[in-house]
Formats: sequence, C-alpha cells, structure tokens
Amino acid sequence: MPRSIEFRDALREAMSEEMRRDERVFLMGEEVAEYSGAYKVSRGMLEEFGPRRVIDTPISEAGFSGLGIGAAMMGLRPIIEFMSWSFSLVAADQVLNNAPKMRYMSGGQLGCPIVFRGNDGAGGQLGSTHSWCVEGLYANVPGVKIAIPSDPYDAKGLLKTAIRDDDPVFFLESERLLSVKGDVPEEEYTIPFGEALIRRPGGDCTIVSFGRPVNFCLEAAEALAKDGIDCEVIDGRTIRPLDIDTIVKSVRKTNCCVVVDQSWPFASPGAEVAAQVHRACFDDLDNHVYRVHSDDVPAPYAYNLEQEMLPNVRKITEAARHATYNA
Amino acid sequence: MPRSIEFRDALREAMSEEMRRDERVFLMGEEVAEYSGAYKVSRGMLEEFGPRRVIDTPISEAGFSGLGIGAAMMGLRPIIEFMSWSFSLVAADQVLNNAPKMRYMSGGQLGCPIVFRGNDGAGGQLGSTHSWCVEGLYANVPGVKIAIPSDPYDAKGLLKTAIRDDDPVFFLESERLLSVKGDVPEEEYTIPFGEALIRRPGGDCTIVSFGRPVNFCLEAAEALAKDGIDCEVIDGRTIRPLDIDTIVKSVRKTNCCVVVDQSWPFASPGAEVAAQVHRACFDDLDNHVYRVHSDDVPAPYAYNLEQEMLPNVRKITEAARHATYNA
Amino acid sequence: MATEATSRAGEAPLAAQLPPDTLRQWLRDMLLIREFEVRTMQAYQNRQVGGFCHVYIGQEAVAVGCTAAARDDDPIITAYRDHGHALARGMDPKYGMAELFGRIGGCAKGKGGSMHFFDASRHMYGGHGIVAAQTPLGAGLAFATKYEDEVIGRRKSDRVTLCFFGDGALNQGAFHESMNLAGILDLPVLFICENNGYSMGTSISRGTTMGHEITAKAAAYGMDSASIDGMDIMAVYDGIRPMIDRCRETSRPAFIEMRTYRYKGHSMSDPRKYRTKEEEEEYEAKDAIEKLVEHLKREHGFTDDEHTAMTKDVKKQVRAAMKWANDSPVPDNTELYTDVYTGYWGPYQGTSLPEMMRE
Amino acid sequence: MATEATSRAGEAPLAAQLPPDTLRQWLRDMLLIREFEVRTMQAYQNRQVGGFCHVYIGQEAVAVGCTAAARDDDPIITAYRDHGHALARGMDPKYGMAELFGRIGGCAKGKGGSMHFFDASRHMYGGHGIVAAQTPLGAGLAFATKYEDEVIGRRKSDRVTLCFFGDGALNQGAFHESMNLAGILDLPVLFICENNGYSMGTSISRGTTMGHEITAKAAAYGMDSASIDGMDIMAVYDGIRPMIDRCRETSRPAFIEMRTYRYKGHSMSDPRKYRTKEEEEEYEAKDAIEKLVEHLKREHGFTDDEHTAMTKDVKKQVRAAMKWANDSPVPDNTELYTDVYTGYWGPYQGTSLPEMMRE
Ligand SMILES: Cc1ncc(C[n+]2csc(CCOP(=O)(O)OP(=O)(O)O)c2C)c(N)n1
Ligand SMILES: Cc1ncc(C[n+]2csc(CCOP(=O)(O)OP(=O)(O)O)c2C)c(N)n1
Ligand SMILES: [Mg+2]
Ligand SMILES: [Mg+2]
Repeated sequence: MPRSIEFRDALREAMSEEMRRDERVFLMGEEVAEYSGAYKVSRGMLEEFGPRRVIDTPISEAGFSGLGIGAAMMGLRPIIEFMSWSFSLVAADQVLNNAPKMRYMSGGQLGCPIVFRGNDGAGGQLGSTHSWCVEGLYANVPGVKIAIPSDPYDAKGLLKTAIRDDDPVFFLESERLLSVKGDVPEEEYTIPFGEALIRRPGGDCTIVSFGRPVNFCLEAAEALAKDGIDCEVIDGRTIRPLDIDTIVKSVRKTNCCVVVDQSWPFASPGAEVAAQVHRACFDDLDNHVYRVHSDDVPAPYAYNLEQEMLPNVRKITEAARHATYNA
Repeated sequence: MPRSIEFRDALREAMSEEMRRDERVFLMGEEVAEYSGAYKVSRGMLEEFGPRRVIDTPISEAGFSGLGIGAAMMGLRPIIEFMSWSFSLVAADQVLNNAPKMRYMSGGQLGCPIVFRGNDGAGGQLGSTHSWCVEGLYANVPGVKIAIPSDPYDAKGLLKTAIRDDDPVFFLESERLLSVKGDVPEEEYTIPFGEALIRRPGGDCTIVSFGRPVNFCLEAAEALAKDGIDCEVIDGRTIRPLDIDTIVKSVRKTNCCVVVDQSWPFASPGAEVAAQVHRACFDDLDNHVYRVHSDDVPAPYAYNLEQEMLPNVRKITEAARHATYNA
Repeated sequence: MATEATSRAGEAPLAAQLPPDTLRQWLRDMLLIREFEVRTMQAYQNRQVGGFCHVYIGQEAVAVGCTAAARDDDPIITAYRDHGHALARGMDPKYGMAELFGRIGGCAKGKGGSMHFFDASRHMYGGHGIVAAQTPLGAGLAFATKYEDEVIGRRKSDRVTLCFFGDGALNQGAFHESMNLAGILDLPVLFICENNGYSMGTSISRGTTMGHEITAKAAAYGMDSASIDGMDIMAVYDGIRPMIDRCRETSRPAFIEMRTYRYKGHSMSDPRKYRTKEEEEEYEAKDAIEKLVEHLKREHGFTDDEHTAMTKDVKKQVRAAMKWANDSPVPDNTELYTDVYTGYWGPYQGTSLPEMMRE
Repeated sequence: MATEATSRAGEAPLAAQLPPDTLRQWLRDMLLIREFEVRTMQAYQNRQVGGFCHVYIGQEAVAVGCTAAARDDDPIITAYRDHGHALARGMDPKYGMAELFGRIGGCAKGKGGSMHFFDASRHMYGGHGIVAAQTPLGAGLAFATKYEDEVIGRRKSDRVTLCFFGDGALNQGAFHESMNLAGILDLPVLFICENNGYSMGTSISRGTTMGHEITAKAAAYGMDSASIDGMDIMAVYDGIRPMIDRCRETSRPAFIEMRTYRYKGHSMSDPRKYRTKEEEEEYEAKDAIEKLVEHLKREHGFTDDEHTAMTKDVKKQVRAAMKWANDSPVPDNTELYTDVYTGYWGPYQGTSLPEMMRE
C-alpha cells in the first residue's frame, strides 16, 4: 500500500538506500552532517553512516566540488550537496570543466560518476543572488546529465538513477517542493533518464515543463479543462537527455505546444524545446510554440514582484489559450 | 582614405582612444601591461598610460573581476581583460551575480559600467578547457549586454560603444581573428548595440550568425551563389540586445533561415534565434529554421576533430541547401 | 605582527578621551540597531518580512565602533548580515524596514531585501548575499578611491575602505584572492572579519584551519593584523582607529579580527542545536551595550532616567519606521523591468534612484 | 615550521645511500624528459604539434625526484606543464608524442593534447589546463585513498597523493580552499609548488605577496612545509622523502616549495623579455642533470662512455617514439562522439580505453 512522504524524505531515502547498497557512495556538503542539512534533507544520515560518509565542509564550493570530482576519478561515487545551486557559481569551473570533460580529456581513461544536488530556482523571496535556475546556464554543456524532479516519487526514483549513473549528474531540486508530500512506494524503484512522463493526457494542447513548474501546468490544465481546452501535460524529468520523441508525438496529436521553463527565456532549455519542436513538427503545428519563463530580469525580493516574475498559472493559462486560438 | 589594420590593433585603438577621452577608463588583467598582453592586444598601452591605468594582475580572475566591479560601483569604467573567456569560469559568480545585478539589487543606487573582454571560442587546438563559447552560458542572464564582433571595423566600433555603455558588457573576441586585417577609418566612430548588419544581401535564404562564424557564412554564401542560391548573411553584432527585427524582416523576404552559432547547440543563442524566428515568421517560413553549431561534445585537441567540430563552411552550406530544398 | 587590543575600558584611552556626547551617540546607535533587529524578528514571525533574514544582535559594537573610527566618506561594504552597518552609517530605519517589508519605499525599492541594504549617499556599498563575494568588491572600492586620488587627481581624499565579512568567508577563494590583490596593489582597505565563532552551524574550529588564530591568514599575505574584542565598543574604537589612520597614510591594507558573537540563530530558522545555552548566556553577560551604559554611568554621570529616555526614544523611532514602512506601497509590477539596464530598450524601463536618495 | 633542505649532495644522505643503479635510472629519466621536450619543441616548430605547449626543461629533477621518493601507487596530479610527470611515472614516450601529434595512439586518443597527459594505470591523474583547478582534485584523490582505507576497508594502502602546481596557482582561490579542506579533513596529500619564479611573464614578486617566502602560505593553514632546492635531485629526494613518510603515517597534509627554473619560454610563443639572459645562464649553470652526472662520476665511477651511451639510447627511444607517433593515424571523426558519456544515447557512442591501456 502506498505511503505519502515529503519530497525531502524521498531524497533522503534515495541517498540512504544507495549508500547501503554501495559503500563507494558518500554525501558531502555544507551543514549536511551535524546540522542534518540546511533543509533537513539529510536528517539522521550522520547517525546511520557516520562522519566518514556524511561529511560537513567549510564554505568552499570550488574546493569540495573539486574534491568530489577527484574522488570520483578514483572510482568513488560522491553526492555533493550545494545548499543552493546558486552557490555553484563559485564552483563553475570545477562543475563545468572538470566533471563533464574528464572522460573526454583523458581519452576514456577516467570517468566521473558524481552527483551534484541542491535547491535550484526561486525559493521564497531570496532575491537575485539566491534564486538561480542553473539549467538556464548549465544545460548548454555536453558531458553532464540534468535531472529535475517535480514530485517526491520522481525525486526518489531519479536520484537513485543519478547515483548509479557513471556520468556526472546535476540534480536540481526545489526548496519550494521540499515539504510537498506524495505517494512513494516502499518497494525499490528507479526512473530511467531521458524518458518524459505524460502527467495528464489531453488532445488539444501539449504543455511541456520541467521540475516545479510542472505543478503549475497541471493547475492550469485543470482550469483550462473547465473551458473545454484539454491539455496534455508532459513532465520532461530530465533536461539532458531530453526526451524530444515523447514531446513530438504529443504535438503531432495536439498540433500546438506551450513550453514552460522556470529559467530566464534567452538561450534557455525552453528555447531549445521550442526550436526542436518547430523543427520536428513543422508541418504539424497550427500555431507557433508559446513559451512561458521567469521574466527576463534579476529575481526581486518583494513578494508581489517575485510571484509576478515566476512562470505562474496565469501566464501558462494565457499561453495555452493563445496557442489554441482561444484567446 | 581607409586603412587596413589587424583586429588586435582595432581593439587597442578603441581602448586607447577611450582612455584618452575619459580618465575613468582603465585596463586591468593578466599580462596586459609589461607583457603587452598575451596576444599583444595592449602593446604600447603601458608606455602611454602608465602603470596606474594599465595594470597587471596575478592569476586571480574572481579577485580582479570583482575588483573591477567594485571600482565600477564607484563610477570608474574598468576594462577587465580575460586572457581567455574560458578562464572567466573561475570568476562566474562575480561576472554573473555582481556585475549584472548591482543596479537591480541596489534599487537603482549603483550602476556597473564595466567591460569584460577577451578571447572566446575555439583557438587553435586548445582543447576543451580553453575553447569555451561563453555566450552559450552567459547569454541567458539579464543585466548584461553581449557584443561579438566579426571583423576589425566592428571590433573597434563595438568596443568603443561598450566602454561608453553604462551597463556591464561582455565583449567576446576571437583569438583566430586577432591577426585578420580589415578597413578601419582614421575617423572616430562607434557602432550602436542591438543593430544587426546585413553583410551580404540576398533573396533566397537568410543566414544569421555572430562573431567569427560570420566569416564562414560569407564563404558559404559565395559557394552557394555559384549554384544560384542567393543568401542574405546577417551579422548580429550583439547577442544582447538581439536585433530580431532585422532578422525577421529578412526571413519574411527569403522565407527560410539558417542560424550559425559557434556555441554548443543545446539552450544556446542559436536556439533562441530559431525559436524567435519561428514565432515571428510562423506564416512566412517555407521550412523550419536550420541550426549550425559546434558539435555537442567537449572541444577536442586533434586538428581534424576540432575542424570537424566547428560550425564550418561545409556544414553551413549543407544547412542552406536543406533550408532552401536544394539538398 | 598581530597586535592585541584588550577590553578593559581603562585600556581604551582614545575612546576614553572622546566627548561624552560621542559615547552617548554610540550607545544610541547600538540601541537603535538592537531595537530594529528585535522588531525585525517580530515582523518576520508575523510574515511581514520574507526571504532570508539575518539579524545583527550581539555584534552592534563592531559596526558602530568601526564606522565611528572611520570618516563618513570612507566606503564600507559587508555581507548579508547588513542591517547594523547601514544603520550605523546613518540610514533612516524607515528605509531599511520598508526594504524588509518589500515596499517601494525601501532603500532598494523592495528589490534587494534583508541581504541587500545599500546607501550610496552614505558610502555604504551594500549588503551582499554570496559569502566572501563582497571582498573583491571591497578591494575595488579601495582601488577606486586610490585611483581618484592618483589618476583623476581630485584633491587627495585618502579614503579608507572598510570591508566586513564573517568568519565563514575565510574559507572562500575570493577572500584569499582579494587579500593578495590588496597586498600586491597596495590598496587602502581594511579586511574586517566579524568572527562570531560560527558559520551557520559550523563552529570556526570545524571549518577553518588555524581557526584559533585567524590573524595567521593575514601573515600569509604579509599583512598587518590585529585581534580585537568586538564585544567592547571602546576596545573596537581604540583597536581599529590607529589602523585606519595608518592605512590612510600608507595606503597599505590590513586584516582585523573582531571577536564577537551573534546572540540569535544564523537566520530566522535556526534551532541553534550546535551550541549550548550556557555559551550563549556567557556572551550575553558580556553585552556591549550594557558595558557602554556602565561606562557612561561610571565616567560621565549617565543616569537611569537618561537611559530610559534614550531607550524610549529609540523604540519610538523604530515604531515610526515600521508604520512608515507599512504605509509604503508594494512596488508596482512595472518595477520588475526598471533598474535592470540604465537605458530603455525592449521591455526595460530605465533606472531611477530610490525615494531615500530623492529626499 | 618550514624546514630547509639544502643542495650540497653531501647533505643528501638518504639519496647518497641509494644503490648507484637507482641514481643512474634517475639520470636516464631526466635525460629522457629533456630529450622528449627538445624534440617536442622541434615538432612544434614543424607544426606537428599544435595548441598550447609548455615544456618542462630545467625542472626535470622535481618530477623525477618526487616520484622516486613516492610509491608507484601514490596518485600524482599536476597542471598543464605535465610531460615530465607522465614520463617520470613511466609512460612510454610514444604515447605522449602521439598525443602531441593529435593521433589516436595518444595517451588521451589525441583529444587532450599537451596539457592533458593522463596515465591512470600508473596513477597519473592528469595534466590540467586551468591554473590551480587540479588542486581540489588532488585533495579528492587523497580523500579517496583514505576513504578506501577507512570505509571500504581494503587492506590499508596508506597512499599519499602528490599534487603539483606552479607558483602562479598560489594566487587562485581554488588552491586556498584545497589547502584548508586538506587540513580540516586530514587528507594525505602533499601540495608541491614548482616555483620556477614566473607565471608567464609575471615574476612571483609581482604577483604573489610573501613571494620571497611562500611557505608562509602553509602556515596560514597550520600546515608543515619545506623549501627545497629543485635543481638538485638528491636534495629533492632527501627533502621530500621524510615528508612523504610522515604523511603516510599521520595522514596530515603538507606544503612543499620546490625552487626551480624553466629554461625555455612559458609556452612556444614567449620572447622572455621579462628576464635577463644572465639570469637564464645562471640557472642553466646549476643544471640538475649536470649535477647528477658529476655526482655519479665522482661517487660511482660513472664514465663518459656510459654517459654517451645513455644519451644515445635516450635519443634512440625518443626518435622511435616520434616515428611511432607519426605512424599512428589521426582519430576518426566518429571519435568526436566517444568518451563524452559512458553509455550510448543520441549521437554518443560510449567510451573505451586508449591503446596505451589496452596493451
Ligand atoms: C558561496 C556561498 N555558499 C553558501 C552560502 C550559504 N550561507 C549563507 S550565510 C552562511 C554562513 C556564513 O557564516 P559567516 O561567514 O561566519 O557569517 P555570519 O553568518 O556568522 O555572520 C552560509 C553557508 C552563501 N550565501 N554563499
Ligand atoms: C584560471 C586560469 N587563468 C589563466 C590561465 C592562463 N595561464 C596558463 S599558464 C599561466 C601561468 C601559470 O604560471 P605557473 O602557475 O607559475 O606555472 P608555470 O607555467 O610556471 O609552470 C597562465 C596565466 C589559465 N590557464 N587558467
Ligand atoms: Mg560567523
Ligand atoms: Mg611558474
């Protein structure tokens, strides 16, 4: 029978199960051990696995990211927690140059099986330095895989897959989702990368999203359904690899498409999906792809401004109406 | 009468003229003074302006980028040279969090009139850590402007505009172009941001590009012309602001479009242009937008692999043939 | 090279010589900061304040003492625990409170929040959210004042920059690059580490090598340094004043440890399991405000009535600030697109100064 | 805490006690590196080698002496001036030369080039192009060996990691974060600074505070340190051997300055205007290879004929390596899409070991 647990619990279960399964796996980051994580994701893990496998670090993102990469070069399987992905900017060289390219630069000699994880995207009024959607920057880089779950079930299944993956994985969580509950089976499961999930079937309009905004899309779809606009909501689950086939199949059926991406619009994953859909569905689309993003401005602190900036339900609904000529 | 000078000379003239014009302008970076720049761009500037305005730094990109930003907050107008934009990754937090957001975070109190400049994109067989096209990462970020000249004339005119601009500008040069010569008038001139240039008029196919690959596009256009395919080559000149109007106007005429962007394909400026063109020209396009990028792999060292990876003339020509149904 | 300034008032001759009214003003400034922070915490509980909010309670003597020892036009910059520095520099609390409330009347129009208090007209170059990210900026402020003196050749201002940061910043590369650059370029900047013993839940000994003697970090850059009792404003003044003067003369950077303590949690959501109640009480017993009150009473006949009156006055001022902040409207949604770029293009609507600077 | 190991052979008792054949092997290794680099420079002039290319001529004693003092399974990692370290670890020069030629037979299949020599089977974890970026990796290698000992509980290997970097890396934040992390986590790593006096055209005194005494950097992290004459392989061995042993025992990190000199330019395109011919000659007069030859002659009856024979033999080996490299084909264009990801998906074609490791 299904249990309902929080997103943060799902993350912890994934890490703990994989650490029991494979002693090469360890967790390192700021406040992950004695403080149980700034967001209590790793609560209890220090007690179970001890200080050699659950390791507190100083505020040295470049240092401990690189340390994790070095350990991965020797075959360990580090989980490096960024308290926020926003702080990964001080470690950008390590996460973008060393992790994703080690195998290539060494001509296949050394891999880098590492998971970087932490909060991504807007928290609650954290302002512009603390609200980065790093997929807008990092998705451009070959050699990484990027997973971005939208609910506890996916959080657990995708994180287990990430930890077992032999390549570097950027795992993007949302602080806003950590306390959200969802059904997660007791039984072991993993979720393959590169397989999008149709969260809501529908015939009139395809809505594609990743991570937290998937939930906004489902809300919008319900509202639109009341007006007889039946949307198919696709949760990409991973940005790299991108499951374009599932998206294209849906658009060939609905003939219109809205992409909802929480990152800034310019040169974003949303732009990529739009471009690829136009390429693959040139003869199928009744309208151009509509894109919903965070506004193209630094994240503001004020509550009303932040809410307005995010890819919210109102924007998604409007986009779907336009895409389906119901505006 | 026009003079022909090297790209590097054009850069130097722009900096020197602006430093004569405005004493708040200074140049700082690794080896810029006594060594005259790793690529001799600043040759003679130490002699003219002295060590207080042409300043060598240690290998501390995060440090001297932030130093420049702090100086800009006080109203100076720093030119910060990255020997290569690839090295800006260790300064990513400074250039992406502090420079572009200072005005916003301070509620309009403090600006950040700074220019970061240096080599961007593939040099000659420099391998994956030294061949970054940072526009693929940084173009996503609001608050910055990005200029990327394709010849000496633009290098000078755009750099002068960048130095006079009151907002942070990322100025992307190409090591491969530094020794290329071109006509540059003696007379003072600047080139406004956000105004693309039609480098070659044509009626059959619009080819849009930025920076060094613009030259490949012109080559390809000549080859295609021989086969009766008349391409219009547009040099974007700046990526932020993007002059989409000039591009759209051209596509409305040619009804097909190829975007050539040296960065990796996924979530790139090229993806953005493609998405915007599809949106604006949905009813005008006879074919989907074709995209030419560097291959989606880390930059290899081997000469043949690097040449194959780049958005070369062959790829552009093929793309234009397909876009115009001449394949 | 590290010098030691101790905490007994008798050994703070410089501060002791200052006119009593100056010390009274210090007391009022510290009381104002504490009251501001107490009400900030309440407002946060009432959800009038959002985001990350870090209060300065316990560390007041550092900001007030340092700015008192500096000139009003000496640039200062700090991290996200910045309310105290802005108030010490004389920002009207109403603009700070409005910023916390996310209102257009805030010092940053409600766009920056708690971590981004700025007051350019008072040479306060912000609050900055990324640990140590302000340290290169601090070096840059110092570079600029020196450049103005030497290149632009205005009348020599010889300004000294005070760059504040927490002990956690000692572990960030940016701090080290800044120290080295300041040393190589002879920048007139004082790097002031507010060592409150913890970065979030990590005691300095768990995160920082030589945490018991952080002036060793300065020695690595050939920099003069001092360790000062930050729980005694007179010791702060006496300790830092000569270093500011020397820096103004020589334009050489220096490093200063201010030994202090934050009485409250790291942010509003911190159970403080990582330290004992006893430890907290021990420090609260050394409270800097109390210490100064006693000194004023002992040396300058400061009376209980005066103390009560001052406290009342401060409470009144902060209450008024909260009212003002509450009456300030939230930013219009069009503010999303202002202050992004200087000019007007596409959706961007130029930039303007906040109300605070338009007075 | 900084200890001083001097350069007079008489004061290198450990090295002096080693069997003569060991010292001869050192000589051959140094000769091999120098010959490899001389031919590399020629090949670069002939455009057989591209990209950035940094030769190790003058610094041979450091890589050879350090690896000789370490165990073969002690991990090593360095920056982009990496040919010497790979060869010192026993990589067949033909794989290195093929890498420089951009051929599939290269140690990295021609994908990495001069700055990215790797030999995982010999525990050489690369050549890294970004200044100081390998220092956190070095800490990670040490973390891994310790983790394997303590957590995975294989037979204790007590491996010590040697992390090499140039003096320019002292100015990068990543280096400082690595030093602090190694100290806090007790990692068995030696940070070895090959101080050749210059980072590109910048003499250490122009770029690094305390450049005259960089062991001060170690003191900031409470780390043991030593300054060693890197132009004397016996001093290198005697200086580092006890530190390696101590590190193996205590698992405590340490910092070592190797005072050395690069005879050639920073890279292939460097006019060296920033230093005098005299300075270069002064150092070339202290040449480490010459010094060892003299020692072998003086102490172990090494003859001119033996010397000539050894030199001939080395030249022959390198000539053969160049021939082999030249015969190795360029990578097929399909190699663009291998070694990006481990598995097969989209255009990606999995990964495989280079020929060097398939022998
Ligand atoms: C680069 C970076 N990493 C992590 C954080 C999250 N964070 C915010 S404050 C803090 C602790 C800083 O402690 P300290 O520097 O001692 O300042 P204090 O809070 O004690 O004033 C951390 C880890 C951050 N803001 N920036
Ligand atoms: C972060 C970074 N900035 C700049 C460069 C360019 N660069 C390559 S080598 C070098 C000088 C390094 O000198 P040093 O560390 O002393 O090593 P050496 O060349 O003397 O062996 C510079 C500036 C780089 N590779 N990485
Ligand atoms: Mg602290
Ligand atoms: Mg050097």
